[in-house]
Amino acid sequence: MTEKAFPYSDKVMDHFMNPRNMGEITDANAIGDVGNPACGDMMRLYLKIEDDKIVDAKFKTFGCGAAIATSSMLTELLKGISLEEARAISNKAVAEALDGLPAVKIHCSVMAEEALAAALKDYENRGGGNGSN
Amino acid sequence: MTEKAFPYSDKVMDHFMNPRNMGEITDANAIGDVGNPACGDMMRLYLKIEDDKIVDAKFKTFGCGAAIATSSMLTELLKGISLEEARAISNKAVAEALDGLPAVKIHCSVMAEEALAAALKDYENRGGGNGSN
Amino acid sequence: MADDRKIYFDHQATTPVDYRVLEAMIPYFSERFGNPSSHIHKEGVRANQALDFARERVAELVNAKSEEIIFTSCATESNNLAVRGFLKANAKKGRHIIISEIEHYSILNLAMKLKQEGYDVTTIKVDRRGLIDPQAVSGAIRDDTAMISINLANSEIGTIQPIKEIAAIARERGIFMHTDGAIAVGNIPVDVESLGVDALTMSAHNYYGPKGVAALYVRKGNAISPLFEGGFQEYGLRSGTENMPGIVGMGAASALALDEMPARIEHLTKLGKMLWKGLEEEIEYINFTGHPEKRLPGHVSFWIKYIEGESLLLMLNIKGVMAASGSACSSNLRGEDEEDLAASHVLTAIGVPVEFCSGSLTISMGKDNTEEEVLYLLDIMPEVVEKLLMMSPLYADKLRGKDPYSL
Amino acid sequence: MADDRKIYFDHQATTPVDYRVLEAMIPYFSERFGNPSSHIHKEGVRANQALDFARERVAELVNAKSEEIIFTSCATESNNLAVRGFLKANAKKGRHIIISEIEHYSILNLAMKLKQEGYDVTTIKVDRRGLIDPQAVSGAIRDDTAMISINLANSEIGTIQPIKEIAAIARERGIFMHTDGAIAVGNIPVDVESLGVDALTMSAHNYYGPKGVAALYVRKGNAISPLFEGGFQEYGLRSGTENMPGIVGMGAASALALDEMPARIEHLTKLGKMLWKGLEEEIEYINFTGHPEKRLPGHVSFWIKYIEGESLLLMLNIKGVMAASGSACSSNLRGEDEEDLAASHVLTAIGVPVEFCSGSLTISMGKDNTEEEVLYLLDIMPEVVEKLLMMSPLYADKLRGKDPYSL
Ligand SMILES: Cc1ncc(COP(=O)(O)O)c(C=O)c1O
Ligand SMILES: Cc1ncc(COP(=O)(O)O)c(C=O)c1O
Repeated sequence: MTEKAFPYSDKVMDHFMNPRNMGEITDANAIGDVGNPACGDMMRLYLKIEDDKIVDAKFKTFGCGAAIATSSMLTELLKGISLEEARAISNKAVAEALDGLPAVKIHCSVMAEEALAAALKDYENRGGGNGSN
Repeated sequence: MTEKAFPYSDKVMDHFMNPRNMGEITDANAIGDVGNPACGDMMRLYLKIEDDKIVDAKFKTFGCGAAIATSSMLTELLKGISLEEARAISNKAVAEALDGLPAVKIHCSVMAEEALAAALKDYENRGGGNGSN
Repeated sequence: MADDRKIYFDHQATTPVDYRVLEAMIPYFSERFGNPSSHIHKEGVRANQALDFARERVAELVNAKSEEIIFTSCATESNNLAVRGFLKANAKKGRHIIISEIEHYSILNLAMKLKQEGYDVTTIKVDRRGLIDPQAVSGAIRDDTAMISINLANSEIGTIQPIKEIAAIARERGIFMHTDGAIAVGNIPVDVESLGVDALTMSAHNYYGPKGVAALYVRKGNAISPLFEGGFQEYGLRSGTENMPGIVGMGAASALALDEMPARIEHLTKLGKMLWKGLEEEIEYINFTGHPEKRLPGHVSFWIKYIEGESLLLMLNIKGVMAASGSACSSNLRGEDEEDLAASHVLTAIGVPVEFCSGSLTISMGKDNTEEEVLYLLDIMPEVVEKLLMMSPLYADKLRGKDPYSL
Repeated sequence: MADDRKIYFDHQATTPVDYRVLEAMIPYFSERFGNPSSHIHKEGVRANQALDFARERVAELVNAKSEEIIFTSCATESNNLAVRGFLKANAKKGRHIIISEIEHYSILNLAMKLKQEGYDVTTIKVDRRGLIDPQAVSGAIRDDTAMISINLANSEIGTIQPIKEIAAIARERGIFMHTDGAIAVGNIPVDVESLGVDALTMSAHNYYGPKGVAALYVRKGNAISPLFEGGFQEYGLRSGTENMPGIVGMGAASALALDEMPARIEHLTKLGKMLWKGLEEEIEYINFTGHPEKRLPGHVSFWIKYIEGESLLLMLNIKGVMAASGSACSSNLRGEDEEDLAASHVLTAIGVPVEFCSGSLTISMGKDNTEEEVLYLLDIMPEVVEKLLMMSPLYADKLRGKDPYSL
């Protein structure tokens, strides 16, 4: 019954206080916009994809500490990997990379996974990757 | 709602620890036997009456601290007074002479009054006081 | 990583036990540890005397009679005892009750339970400052209204309700009036006579007394039933061996509160104004919640556009400032219930846009907070807010002319 | 007037808080005073961790899982939560329950209440030593029996019940089995697995923990409902801000009890035997109550012919010995109820002649009592008894050949 809810792991706190890749990519060719403030969280993921490779990733997030940390960690994981590798990244992987999340905050990592999926979808919609696949 | 039940007054404790007139009067001409152990208390009052005057008073009591103290105090009040004066002694007078009793112990002083009444009745039944009145 | 500074600004959740209170309690743990029910021996007698003494102090704090005070284990229990206890003992008085929409969960969830059992519950709305209109209460009264339960002050937004006016209406209509004073009693003057209430919930840990003890005042002449059965302690209304050190502590905290209240209020009012004014000046997108004057002293609550509450709280925490987002004692994230994460019912009640509700912060200061601490908070707020604004996609949209709040 | 000596022989009523327990508690009053529900800031996090730690210690003491422990405010509440909470959550399991005639008032009065509500209650009788026959329980089980609640040990006469045997019967028949271990847990080995019970009441103040905190063990997989509503603390089964110092204290007391139990039992068994034997030799009219072996260590109870209990207790008290007459935590003379003065239901249950029942005395020793203290009691008893015999009209009658006890 009792899942320890808090405190956050040191890694979560680190990514919350010093978020990596915070900001926007002006010439992003994949944007994933998920969540909404009413649910407490909203994440916007910017990707710059070149030759099936994620050359840059940034985010803006409105949300709790876990939401910000997962956004930060997600961009870290994404930078420099291929689209195929990116598609394999699950919410669990993000949570694990942060040394775990409190049970009530798992939804934040789910949001990260959704933001990634949305960004990849957006890339497809823009016709990205068609030629090179 | 809250009547202070305990502790007993110093006077009650004194009469409990050093009961006055504890014992029996072998030639008593008035005995009052009241209460019963099932109710927690039983008092036996012995009086020696001469010329409408209580020349001696003793008691035996099975009961709580208050029962013993009221017995002791009752005998003190009775010694040396006239029957008329004795008839005027109420349970309240005994309780007051002890500087009061806890609310739940008032029944002990009632028992003392009853013991006195019973003894005086016994005296009458034995024909005492008939000639001298 | 974290600043070593430690500023506690979350007194509405709980307060530290005053050292003088703790000192009064200590002997009752290991030395004068008697059970008041052991009234015959010395330890029991001493416990009884201490119990009476504490009861008098608590009664004095709210101008009640000693025998009108029932000790319980927490305000939650007191609230339940007041409402459920009254309804159980007064089944003939009707099956309609009136509460407000900004009650604590102990009243709200009980009301929900009562509805399931066939009671009718009218929930009075509050205005944008969290105030209840006594006339609304008056209008809700029906022939079968058994009782009214409305909180004296709300922990999240600090608003103090016009209980005196509501109680006058209740009395006129012969209706039992309970007020949940959990975070008001001991912090502002509360007088059951001048308020005219029939029952009042008090909570020791909200005014520098210990957790684990609280009380319910019930005006003489009103019957209530116990929540559970046992050995007849507390006039048979609350059985179980008394929490003696806790009760002694509540007594001591009550005496101190009565004594020091004017000074505490003056101090906290000053700190509160200072913080309010400072925040108003430096935080562009701030929206204060609750009533500007009719509020708990030292209580400042607000939400900031484009910023989420927990992240703000967490950043302040890293910088050594402990505050609350929403109501600490009503939100319990330790459960697995996702609903726990929903927007606060209090904020939605006062019209904070539900889509952005998670931005609320409650700063509740206590008697030992200082001006310097307020200045520190005012000092760090701008950069913290700036940092979160920079991270916020909502703010980014606003800068682009698509302000989500004006949609 | 009174001897300066102070010997506490009333541990069944309550125990002093062990200094090591108090030491563990102290920081949680004024320093680590956070509310576990304030889980976001440091104080709240620390409170949460302390809560978890304490829960583990309490679970360990009775070989339960941490998540099977619910903290409450007293054993009375735990008993009510077990019985009422189970019945509420399992309305379909039938409306018959089984208890014994020597339960604590929190069970007896609850059972009375349940009867008024239409439940059927079977009350199992005990033998002259206070023992329940498991076969009697077996025989009382019906198709609609929802639960059994029988105490593990009785405070007044010390008898320990064959709960393991009873629980085995209950399990075989699929019936929820609760045992009130209020004065047993922490004093004798109690293992929920080997006992096979589904629920167990624990009381901190009965094993050197503080008053104001207790617990209920409920075996995983059993649903119970809360006694009152609120903010969902304790898995939603017991709302209200947690009594943190109390809970920490219960945890510490549990760890100490687990650790020191063999030594404590050995010590108390020795003192108990010494006292029993001494009294047997020197007090002519003594009658021991309870079971000679199946009893709490260090617990000696008896009544003396011709002598009333309170006066004996009071005289011992004057000489510095604190003990109990009847059961301290069940008799409450502070009420105005004359019935409070009635003979103990436990003594009448074991066949002590009701007409002389008020003579009972309970000596319950604790871990810090000494042989020297036992010797002192043995030293003063004869003169105290003699003094009361001399005062007793019943004894006078006996000397005259009219022994009221042989009528
Ligand atoms: C067997 C038993 N159960 C329950 C209780 C009730 O305990 P409390 O008064 O601490 O609630 C007692 C009292 O000591 C008891 O002896
Ligand atoms: C207004 C109000 N009432 C009742 C409570 C419940 O208090 P507790 O959790 O101490 O039972 C709270 C919580 O702080 C509160 O704010």
